[in-house]
Amino acid sequence: MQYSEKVMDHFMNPRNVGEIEKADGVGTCGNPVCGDLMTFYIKVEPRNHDPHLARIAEIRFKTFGCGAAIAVASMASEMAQGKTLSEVIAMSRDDVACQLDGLPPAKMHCSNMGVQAIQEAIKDYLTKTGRHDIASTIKGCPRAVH
Amino acid sequence: MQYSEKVMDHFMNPRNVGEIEKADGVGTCGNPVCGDLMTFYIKVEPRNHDPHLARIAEIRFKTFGCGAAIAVASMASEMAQGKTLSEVIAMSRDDVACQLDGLPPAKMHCSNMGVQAIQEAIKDYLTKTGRHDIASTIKGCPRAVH
Amino acid sequence: MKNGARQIYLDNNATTPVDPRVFETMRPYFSEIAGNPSSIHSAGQQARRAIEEARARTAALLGCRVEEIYFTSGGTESNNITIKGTALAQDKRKKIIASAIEHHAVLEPCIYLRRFGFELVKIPVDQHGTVDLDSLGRALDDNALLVSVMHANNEVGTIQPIQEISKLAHQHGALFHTDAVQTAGKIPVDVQAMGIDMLSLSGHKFYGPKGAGALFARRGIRFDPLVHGGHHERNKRAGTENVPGIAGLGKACEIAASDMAEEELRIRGLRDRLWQGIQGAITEIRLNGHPDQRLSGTLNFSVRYVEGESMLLKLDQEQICASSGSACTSGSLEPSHVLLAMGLPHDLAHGSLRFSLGRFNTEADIDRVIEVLPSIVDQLRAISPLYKK
Amino acid sequence: MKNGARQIYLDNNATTPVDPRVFETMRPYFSEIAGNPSSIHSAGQQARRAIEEARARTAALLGCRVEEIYFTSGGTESNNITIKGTALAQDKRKKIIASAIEHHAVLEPCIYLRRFGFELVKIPVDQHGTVDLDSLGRALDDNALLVSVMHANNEVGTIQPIQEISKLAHQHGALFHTDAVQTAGKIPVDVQAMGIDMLSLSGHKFYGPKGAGALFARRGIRFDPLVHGGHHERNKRAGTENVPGIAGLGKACEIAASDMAEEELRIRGLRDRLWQGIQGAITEIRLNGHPDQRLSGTLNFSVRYVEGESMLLKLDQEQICASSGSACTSGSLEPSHVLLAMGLPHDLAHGSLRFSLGRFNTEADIDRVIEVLPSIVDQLRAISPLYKK
Ligand SMILES: Cc1ncc(COP(=O)(O)O)c(C=O)c1O
Ligand SMILES: Cc1ncc(COP(=O)(O)O)c(C=O)c1O
Repeated sequence: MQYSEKVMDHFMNPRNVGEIEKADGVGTCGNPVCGDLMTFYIKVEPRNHDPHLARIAEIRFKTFGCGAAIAVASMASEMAQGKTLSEVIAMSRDDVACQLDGLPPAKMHCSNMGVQAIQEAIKDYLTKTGRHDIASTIKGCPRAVH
Repeated sequence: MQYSEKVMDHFMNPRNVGEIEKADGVGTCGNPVCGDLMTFYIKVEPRNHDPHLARIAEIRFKTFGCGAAIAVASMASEMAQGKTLSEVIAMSRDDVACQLDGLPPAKMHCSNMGVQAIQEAIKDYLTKTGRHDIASTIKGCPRAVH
Repeated sequence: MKNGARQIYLDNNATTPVDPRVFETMRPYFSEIAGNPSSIHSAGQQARRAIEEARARTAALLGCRVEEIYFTSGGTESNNITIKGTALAQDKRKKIIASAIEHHAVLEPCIYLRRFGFELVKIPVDQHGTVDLDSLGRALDDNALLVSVMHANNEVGTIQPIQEISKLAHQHGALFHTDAVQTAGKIPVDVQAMGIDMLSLSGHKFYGPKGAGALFARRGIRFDPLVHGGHHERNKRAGTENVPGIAGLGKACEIAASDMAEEELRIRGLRDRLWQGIQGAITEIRLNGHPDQRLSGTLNFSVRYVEGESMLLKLDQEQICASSGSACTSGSLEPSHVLLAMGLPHDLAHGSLRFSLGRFNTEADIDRVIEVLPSIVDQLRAISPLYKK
Repeated sequence: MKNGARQIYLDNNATTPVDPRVFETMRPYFSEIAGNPSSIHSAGQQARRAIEEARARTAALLGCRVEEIYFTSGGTESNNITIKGTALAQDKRKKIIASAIEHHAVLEPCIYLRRFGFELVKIPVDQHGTVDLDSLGRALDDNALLVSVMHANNEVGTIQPIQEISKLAHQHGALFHTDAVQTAGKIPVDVQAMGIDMLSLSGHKFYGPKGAGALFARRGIRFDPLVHGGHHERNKRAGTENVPGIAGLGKACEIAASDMAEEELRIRGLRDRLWQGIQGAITEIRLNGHPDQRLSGTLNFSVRYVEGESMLLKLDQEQICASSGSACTSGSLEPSHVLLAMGLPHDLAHGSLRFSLGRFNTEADIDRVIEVLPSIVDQLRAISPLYKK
């Protein structure tokens, strides 16, 4: 597999691995049957009661999957860390792939999954905090495993 | 082409090449259109007025053709030289191929041609000497070029 | 790359390095004895002799006649000639029977033939990857043209009961072909004793060159060429012969014939050492393939909670080359059709690892894997959401 | 063999020796960088890079995109893929048009396709071997699938007006394929400027290895694979790639691209020297092929009253390798279909000789032929019943 150096770096030394015990939101994407599974945990720092301005204070993930899946999760976690929820909701798979200096075409779905799993975690947080209105606008994971 | 050493020897140094000016018999086999042509010239030494006991006193040939054709003509001329006409009439292509330590399968027709051309020359001699009866029993060349 | 260690190559079922003796046999045919074997001059005839010598060596390995060997560009081509060639050379029988775990090089030509009115029947295998003879028996009838069952599987190494299979095929008047790409040169193959009508082999799987293979076809069997255009290989495979490749293939056959028994034992010893070491150090793994009817160099197992490609990448960082049946290694969505046919759940199929050992492996190679793999599995399990200590 | 002279190889249209630079490029891929390009580990990826580098070099030679190059086992296979692949990938157009002097590797696949309802129309050539454009125009209609005309002929070297031919083909919605096995690497080929949709080339005709070739297929053209069974070559040619062969082919392309113009001139000079020398010394000979629209390395002529194989054998005894269109050199009964199509009478076709020059020939080689050939012809004419002084 021709992975970029960035991918190999994030694969070999993934950032933000782990779980958060009392997470504000948890999101999972993928399915071991398909060979890829990612779970993200987030702690959210609220701001002015406006969920859009709230920030990701802490982020952790676990991944079962190929090199790209692990690198994508690691990179996505770094990118989301400290960002507002709106910013993260606006993130696309291409942003992650781009930050990784590209991914092989067959691996672009991993890139998607990383962003979607974090968005699932935000959705979970918004739902728990009563903001179904915003939560329902987030697409998240096509067939999320909860 | 995988020719035996014997074939190569007769090809490079063909025996009995040439023509006989006042030949007792001349026989031709083959056709330049097919890529092979042989003409044999014989001098016959009669014996007891019995053509069967007459001998080939001298034999010469000319050949247009491949290595096998030339070697076959040379070998056939050596084999016929000094033999009685009956003996030569009984010769087969396998005798010649055999004396040459074999011929590639695709070249066996050359071997045939050598024997047949000499037999044509004998036929010619017999016809000229009035022995149509024996001449007609000689198969000779399928489509002889006279 | 770490500490500049030398590469440990444990992917010999994928391809093998060319044996130096094979390379020396090939070498003169690139630039010195470079004639076209169809030419009548000495340069051509020397090349021709190299081919015919290789043919004799290949025939000797299989126990067949020299004129029953056709050289090809590899195992895939030999399989294609067999399947498309026998099918299209007749129009009586329309069914091709193959095991569910055949290589794509057998299955895909069968699938292509559908448009010409042929049917592919896949025979299931049991959990060890052994073909189910009852199913085979049921599939056979007088519409069955060809039964194609590989001698041993490339992923799990399971060796099939070829003799029984060929007997069944012949009882119904079907031809029997075996893809022996993984066995030729590694374990004995005797086309007479085993009742084989056609057989495919490939040079690069047993220390010969890539791009050279052979087809054995029993005398009298009718098949169309796949590549038309000349009198090469007795009208069955056109194109200027790959002389160095063929010479190398022949040499590989000769070496194999002489060293096979000893080599097989040595490799089996290494493989068993590897499996013991791994079993002692990693929990929740399971062997894939037949426990003993299996190629001596093949070790395939699944590691629970971890995906295959990520293990391969980490192994590669330690200069260890291996393989996996994970979908992620092939760019497809489904993991290995072989593992699935053997009944493995998807997650175990995704988590499979294959070490395939060969002529140039040493104990040190094995010990290095035993040293390195457990911590790789630990690292990946530590980040796996499926793993709970 | 005489006086142990070194071999003079003048049969470069049949095959060329591998250039030492090509061999050095190939060498590491036999035993050192011996991974399977489909493997994800470094050993595999290094091999993969070698293939992609070769693809870029091949594309550069032809002026096409890298993804339009498919590696094959040689020119014959490339021709087969083109013809059978385009025909069987559709069922609208049923006519294939080829020149009468195409290589068997084009004609035979067309003939095979008859049983699938396809028709082969052969276009005649004039006495120089140039395709008759009027006949081509008449043969073209909206049933014409493919026009296949070789860039230059292997026997006589005549170069075809490819641009005009492709234009005609396209006017009728037919695809245009050219067998460039004799020109790729020898004279410029520009698939864009020449309007070529598909093109075949072969490594061993321009100092690359035997067993490696390529197919150019313009993006978007539909064709079935010939060899099924894996994702190699973007699903168009299955089988483990012949990595050293492909690397060597790429290097041969690179060398050709840089040296072509100079080399072409040098070889032309040698060939003209040869022809002049022979014309000065042997009577009753005639040139075969186009007087100037001809490959610079090819010299084909007929020697009256003498058969070709016998000349070749005597040349071979002098360590000179050449070729002939005589039936006796092919084991068939008919002499070269190319010479007959050009209107040569049978006896002149039987008496043809081809000297094909290449990169490694020198003036000394040429002078030796001029020294030796006249006496060979004399000897054979002396024993020929057709020759009267
Ligand atoms: C014009 C032409 N086409 C095709 C071929 C076949 O190429 P290959 O020998 O690589 O199969 C040849 C040479 O044999 C040739 O001269
Ligand atoms: C069982 C089996 N069959 C066929 C093949 C294809 O052989 P090749 O790579 O020589 O085309 C392989 C290997 O790739 C194989 O393992």
